[in-house]
Amino acid sequence: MAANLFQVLQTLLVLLLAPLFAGYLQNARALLQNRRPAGILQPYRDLLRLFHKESIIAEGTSWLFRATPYLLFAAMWLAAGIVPILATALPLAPAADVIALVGLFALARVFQVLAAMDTGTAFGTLGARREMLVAAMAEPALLAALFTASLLSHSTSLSSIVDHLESLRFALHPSMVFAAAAFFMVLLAENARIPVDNPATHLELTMIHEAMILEYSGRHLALVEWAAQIKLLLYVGIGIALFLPWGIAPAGDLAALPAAAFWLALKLLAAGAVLAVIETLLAKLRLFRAPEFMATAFLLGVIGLLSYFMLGA
Amino acid sequence: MMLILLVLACAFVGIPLLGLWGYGRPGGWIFVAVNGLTLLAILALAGQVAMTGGFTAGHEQFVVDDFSMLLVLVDGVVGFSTALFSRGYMVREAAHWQLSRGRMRLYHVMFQTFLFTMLLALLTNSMGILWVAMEGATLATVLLVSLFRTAEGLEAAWKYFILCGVGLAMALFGTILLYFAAQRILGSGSQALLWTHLDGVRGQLQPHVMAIAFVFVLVGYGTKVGLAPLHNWLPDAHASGPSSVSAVLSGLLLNVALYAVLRTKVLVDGAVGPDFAAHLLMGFGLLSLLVAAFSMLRQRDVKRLFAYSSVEHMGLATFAFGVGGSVASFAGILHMLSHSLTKSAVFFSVGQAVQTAGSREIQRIHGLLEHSPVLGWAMMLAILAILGMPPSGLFLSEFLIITSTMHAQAWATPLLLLGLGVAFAAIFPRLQGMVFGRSPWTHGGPAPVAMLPVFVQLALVGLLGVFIPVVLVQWMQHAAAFLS
Amino acid sequence: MLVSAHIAVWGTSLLKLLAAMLLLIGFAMLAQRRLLTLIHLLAWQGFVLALGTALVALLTGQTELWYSAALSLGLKALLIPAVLHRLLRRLKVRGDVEAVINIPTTLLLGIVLVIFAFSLAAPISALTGTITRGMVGIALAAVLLSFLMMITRRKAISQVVGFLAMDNGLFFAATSATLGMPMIVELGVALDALIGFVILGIFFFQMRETFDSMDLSHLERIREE
Amino acid sequence: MTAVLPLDLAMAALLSWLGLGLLGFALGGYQTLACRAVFPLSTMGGLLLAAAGLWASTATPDVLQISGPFPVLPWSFRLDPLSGFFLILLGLLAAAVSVFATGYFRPLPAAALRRLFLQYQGFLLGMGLVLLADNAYTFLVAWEIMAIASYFLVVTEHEEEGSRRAGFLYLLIAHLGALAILLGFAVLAGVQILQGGSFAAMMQAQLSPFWASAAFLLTFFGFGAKAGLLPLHIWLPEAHPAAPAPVSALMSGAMLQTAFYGMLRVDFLFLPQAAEWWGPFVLLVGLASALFAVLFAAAQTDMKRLLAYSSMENMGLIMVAMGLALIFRAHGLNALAALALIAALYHALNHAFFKSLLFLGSGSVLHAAGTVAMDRLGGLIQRMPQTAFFMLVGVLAIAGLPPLNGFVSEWLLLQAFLLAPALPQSTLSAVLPLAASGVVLSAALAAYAMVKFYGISFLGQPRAHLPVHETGRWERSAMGLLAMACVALGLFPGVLIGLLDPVIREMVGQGLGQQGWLWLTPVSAQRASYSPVMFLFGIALALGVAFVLVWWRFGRPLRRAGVWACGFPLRTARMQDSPLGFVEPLLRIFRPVFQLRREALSTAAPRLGLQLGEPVTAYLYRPLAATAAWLSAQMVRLQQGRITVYLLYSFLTLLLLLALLR
Repeated sequence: MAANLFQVLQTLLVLLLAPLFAGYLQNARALLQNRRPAGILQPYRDLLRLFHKESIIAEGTSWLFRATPYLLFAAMWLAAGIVPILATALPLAPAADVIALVGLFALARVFQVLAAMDTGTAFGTLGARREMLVAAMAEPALLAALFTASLLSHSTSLSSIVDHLESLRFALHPSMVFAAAAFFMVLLAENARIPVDNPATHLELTMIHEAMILEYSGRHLALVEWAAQIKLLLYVGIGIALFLPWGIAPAGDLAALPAAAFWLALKLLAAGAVLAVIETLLAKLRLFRAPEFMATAFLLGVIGLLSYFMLGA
Repeated sequence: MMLILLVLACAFVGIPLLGLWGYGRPGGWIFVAVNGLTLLAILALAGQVAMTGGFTAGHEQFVVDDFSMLLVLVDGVVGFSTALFSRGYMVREAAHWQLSRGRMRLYHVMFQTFLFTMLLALLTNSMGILWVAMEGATLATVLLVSLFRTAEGLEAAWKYFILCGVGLAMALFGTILLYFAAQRILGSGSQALLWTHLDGVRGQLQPHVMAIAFVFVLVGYGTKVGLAPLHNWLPDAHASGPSSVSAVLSGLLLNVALYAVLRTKVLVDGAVGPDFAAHLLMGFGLLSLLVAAFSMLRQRDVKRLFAYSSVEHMGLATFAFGVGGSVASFAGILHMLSHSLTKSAVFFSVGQAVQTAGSREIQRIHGLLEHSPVLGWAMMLAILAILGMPPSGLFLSEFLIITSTMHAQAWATPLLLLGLGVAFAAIFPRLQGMVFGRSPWTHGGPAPVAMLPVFVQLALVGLLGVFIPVVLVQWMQHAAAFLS
Repeated sequence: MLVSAHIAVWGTSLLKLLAAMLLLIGFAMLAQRRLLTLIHLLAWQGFVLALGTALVALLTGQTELWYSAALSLGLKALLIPAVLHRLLRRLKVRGDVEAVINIPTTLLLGIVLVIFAFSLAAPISALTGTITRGMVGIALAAVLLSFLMMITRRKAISQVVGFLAMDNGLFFAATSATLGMPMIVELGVALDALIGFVILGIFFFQMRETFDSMDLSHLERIREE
Repeated sequence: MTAVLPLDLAMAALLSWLGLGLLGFALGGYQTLACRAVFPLSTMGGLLLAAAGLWASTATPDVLQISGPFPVLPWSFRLDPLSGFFLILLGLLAAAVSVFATGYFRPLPAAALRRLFLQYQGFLLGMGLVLLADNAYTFLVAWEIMAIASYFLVVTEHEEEGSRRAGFLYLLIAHLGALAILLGFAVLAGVQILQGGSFAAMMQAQLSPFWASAAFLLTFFGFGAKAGLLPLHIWLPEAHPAAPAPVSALMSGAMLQTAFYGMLRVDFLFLPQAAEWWGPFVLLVGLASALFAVLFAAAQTDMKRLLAYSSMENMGLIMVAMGLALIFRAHGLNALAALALIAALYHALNHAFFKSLLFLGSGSVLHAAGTVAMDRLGGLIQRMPQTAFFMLVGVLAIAGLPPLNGFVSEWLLLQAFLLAPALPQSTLSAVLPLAASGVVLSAALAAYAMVKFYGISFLGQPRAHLPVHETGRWERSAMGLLAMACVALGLFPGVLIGLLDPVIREMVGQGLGQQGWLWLTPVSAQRASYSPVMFLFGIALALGVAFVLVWWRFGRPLRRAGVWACGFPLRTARMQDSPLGFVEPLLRIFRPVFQLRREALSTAAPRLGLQLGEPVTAYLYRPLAATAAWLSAQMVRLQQGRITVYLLYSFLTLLLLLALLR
């Protein structure tokens, strides 16, 4: 019973927390670039505004175009119910392990890309092919990173990974260090952050994610944006679960909840800070450098794997 | 006992008959009738052999056993169907080349003589008469090759005459040596050349003499089998004669020549021991296979193409007999039978195709399927069969040959595969070019009935691959047993 | 019938002499440049052959060898050379036989061949009777010599001559080495030789009317390229 | 004959196919009647066959022998769970494809139709016999029948030079493969081959390591030629597109799998004492094929060629799984081998369904639009919505996305990879996860390729003005069935794995245990778990809730308007990516692999086009052909026309042989 409560709690929490995290990120960047921040709640306002606006369907598009925003949102929402952000061993967790989660994200991506191609514009296809390229390059790196963790803990289900890693606390795993680095790079790429993509640009030379959603407006755009924010939070959550899992409550244990919430907040703040710093320091890469970026990530992941086998940790 | 003589008689009386009326319409029909009767006689003979086993006749001058019976049977079938085919075919050829009545008569007489000598060679008991028959066959076919009196035909015939003449001279020398060795045991006189007697004493024949004799016989008859590097006459002769002649050259002559070699091989094995002959046969077989396969790869002339393919298949059969053992020999015999049935069918269809296109250039033949489906399919199926596609008997024989080679002479298998693969790569695209595509010709193709022999023979070949009649199996097994 | 010992000795040595002559004529043919003489030599070879056969018949007393002696006298010594001679005149084939290789080399090769043949036949002649000792070797040598001649000559007729010389060698082997093949075989062989010869005749005229020359170079058209 | 056995059922089905071929040949004159009569009936035959296979997985194997060419060489057949599984595959596929064919082939002219009936049914028959054959001779005859029938189907449009070339290439490689298989059988069966080489005897074969490896290599080469593995694949992208769509569907879906069946039967079952290096070898070949193929699939501009390359990629993945199984078994880890095998078999089945679905779909496109050249297509989803929907299912499935079937097999494969540390040999277990990420790469690229496939041809604006219409009822229902199969296989993996259990037991002696219908936990619940049903349910629920909420709170009517496209005024179809343009980044990154050539497409409207080259052809086959040509040129010198030279040959031969005697 309590487990189900946790389930509902986390699903809603992630849903509602995502814009906040995005806002925090924007603010941190603004401060670092000494601009006046727009306030941490800005993303909520944007979403609300978009929801109220009328949404326009581009001519010559099919049902795919209209269905996609809802599907993206739904996919992310489902993921939010599975990743152990607040608590492990959620009732829904066994439905999908790490690999299935990656599959879920891939599903969302493919629909977004198809929707982009459905508009039949130069931008749509441009964004689509860039997105597919980045994804194709990123996925092996991501899997390599995940494999390191799951080999270490003899499991691919996030909950048991977390449990295992928690059990051996503060043991230093060289392999996990590499894996963490690889995962972080993938995170940047998959969530359209600098240096691979720039969330705040509209120049066709640089944009990837933006190019795909150009034709969306109103509530559709809102859903897409929201889904993106959830995705970012989920990735950060997965990262936390894999590499600093300490403090995540086992589902149903109400006593552990406050501590878990506290730890989560702390970790998110830290992660956001790191992201912001990175995005301020680094510049956007040329598009054809992106594969090299991914290759580096893959290489790190591989080194992680090898060091796991060589050093047995 | 009389049946052997009856068979020979049937074939023989054809010669004077055709000499009298061997031209125009009646000629063709007489030709058919004679060979039809011969076939009937042969079937009767086969029936008797099936019941009583092999036997000799005419003061032991003639003999039939399981091995020769098989070949005689094929001779009868191919001879008859060739006669059927030749009737309509030669009418058109005669019109095309303006052959005089005399020339047509010559054609029929020589053809019948050839068929007679083939049967004689298979049914005689004396190695000497065997040689005489082979020589006679050569002489008979020389004039058939140069029937059209073209420069090319003349040249081909001349080469055929000289090369095979010399070859047969070698064979004669071998036969003399054989007699020379046999005299020591059987004493002078005709029985010293009788196969049945020689077979009885083969263990006592003087090894060195027998070895030399076999070398001469192999080089001699091998020339007629078309073993590389003695094969050079073969493509020329096949190419320039009428297709009916090419059909019997490939279908009968090569087989009978190989038969002669094998008869001698049995004696030599007895005297010298099995390895000597076996190695020679394997060597020649492989060499022929490879040379023929690679020669086909650049071939432009359709009849030469399939002449080389005959060299290839004869090489394969020879190799099989060289490998020896009951299975390989069985496969070799099966290969001989299937090959002569299939290859003559191929030459029938090729002949029709060449008549249609008015050229032997493969480039000039195309769209047969569209032009006349019956011809197109006849050619397609015949050639697929010759390429060893199931259920052709050649598939079965190649299956057995390759497998038995694999565990008797594993080293040879890569070469076999190379040869077969290259041969396939050489023939198949040409087949596609000839059969597929658009047809440039408007005039009607051959009547379906003209293609009947092809389909009948293909059906027989298919039977050999799917279910061989029990009698034949027994014969082949006995033959294989005594060949190894 | 039995013959007395000294005749046998004389006869045997005479037979050896004839065999030697056969071989000698073979060499002469190899060395010969002019067609006409070539044909004469062929005739001589036939004559020697017939003589040898008769001698063997006398020594062994096999009656059918007399027939084959007569046969080879008629065919090989008289008929065939005569016909060839007429052909030569009818077809107006003139001049020399141009050889592929020059004569001395050919002769050298011939000698090598003879030695080879003897060494090959040595074990055989060891186990033959007194009369036919060594005949196999000589016959083999003769056959190989005429083979060599066929290879080295360019004119159709000279090849035919070589072919017939080879036939002679075979006959010699048949008669003197094996004391005669069975009659039926002999007859068959002779018949084939005759038919073959007739066909040759036909050929020559066909060649004449198509190429109006007897040179083999006209018969080297068909080839793969 | 006491009671009816599965084998009898299967034989009946095959015979019915044979009869239907003849019937079709007879009825060919009346196209509509013939199609409506024969194809649905052969669907029945297919279902019957599938039923037999299903039955066989529970029944004990039974044998049937018919007297063959000669007494010791019978035609013999046997039906065991392994054959049973592939019979199910073949039967179901044949059933669906025949439904499609009913509508698809109707427009053919009578003569062509007659021939087609014979060849189509003969092709099905051949495949069925291959799966049932129980001795070398029967197997090879069936194998060649299959090859010839499919060859004739490939050259249906034999007027085109291209399809003739494809046919030749196909049959040549198939023939060489068959010869290699024959040799392999000869090695396996030893003396016993002379009795036709019964498989039962091969099971008992005791071979020295050398000969075992020889047999393995020979058969792997032979079957690999049919499966289109790396160096031998060149026929595949030629032949599959050349054949009519239903045939390409059968070739990709079923015929390639007969090759896999052969490998399982021979290289896995007959050679239990595997050498250490076999597994890694197979895995490597598979992975190389998969990566190579997926790159080329992405680069294709013709729908069917793209699908053909993707078939090669999937065969590669199956080989990877099989290699993994071999590795595990070589180290005695049979449970893990079982997992890998299940992944392989599962993927085989999946591939059969989604690939045939996609081929049928492109066939419909060909009929509807008259072309499958992607640079003339686009926006088909508007004109043929139902086809487009089914194709979408197929595309998602083949791209390996949950909750469809493609994902399940990939998931199982990755799970198997993650068990590599169990191997005693450390280097191997260290390298395997890298191979796993190779698999992931190829899967991701496959998604790229399939997105291109769908997006370019079905979405966006039409690139050319073509009179497109939705396809016929038969076609659509066939595609619908296949799409449903993909969904079902994706949702209920537990059921199929339970069904595979006897097969796996036959192969490695132990199975995976029964799976629940809801949860898929191949090893243990806390090790890894996946529940497609809950997955789908979760997404559906979230979707519904989100949709309802959004409509309830912010539901305002939608407005259609022209695209914005960053305010660029003009928007033409040419502004969309071309098929090659869409993969431009890949072309740039993997430039050395595709040998790109720029050349002017047309002199009239001068514009540059990219031409892809096939490196294997360029670096392997051209040199081979050149060598053969050179050799034959040398051979032909023998036949140089001068009679004296010919005489010299025989003279020298004679002297040589005599000299040997001395």
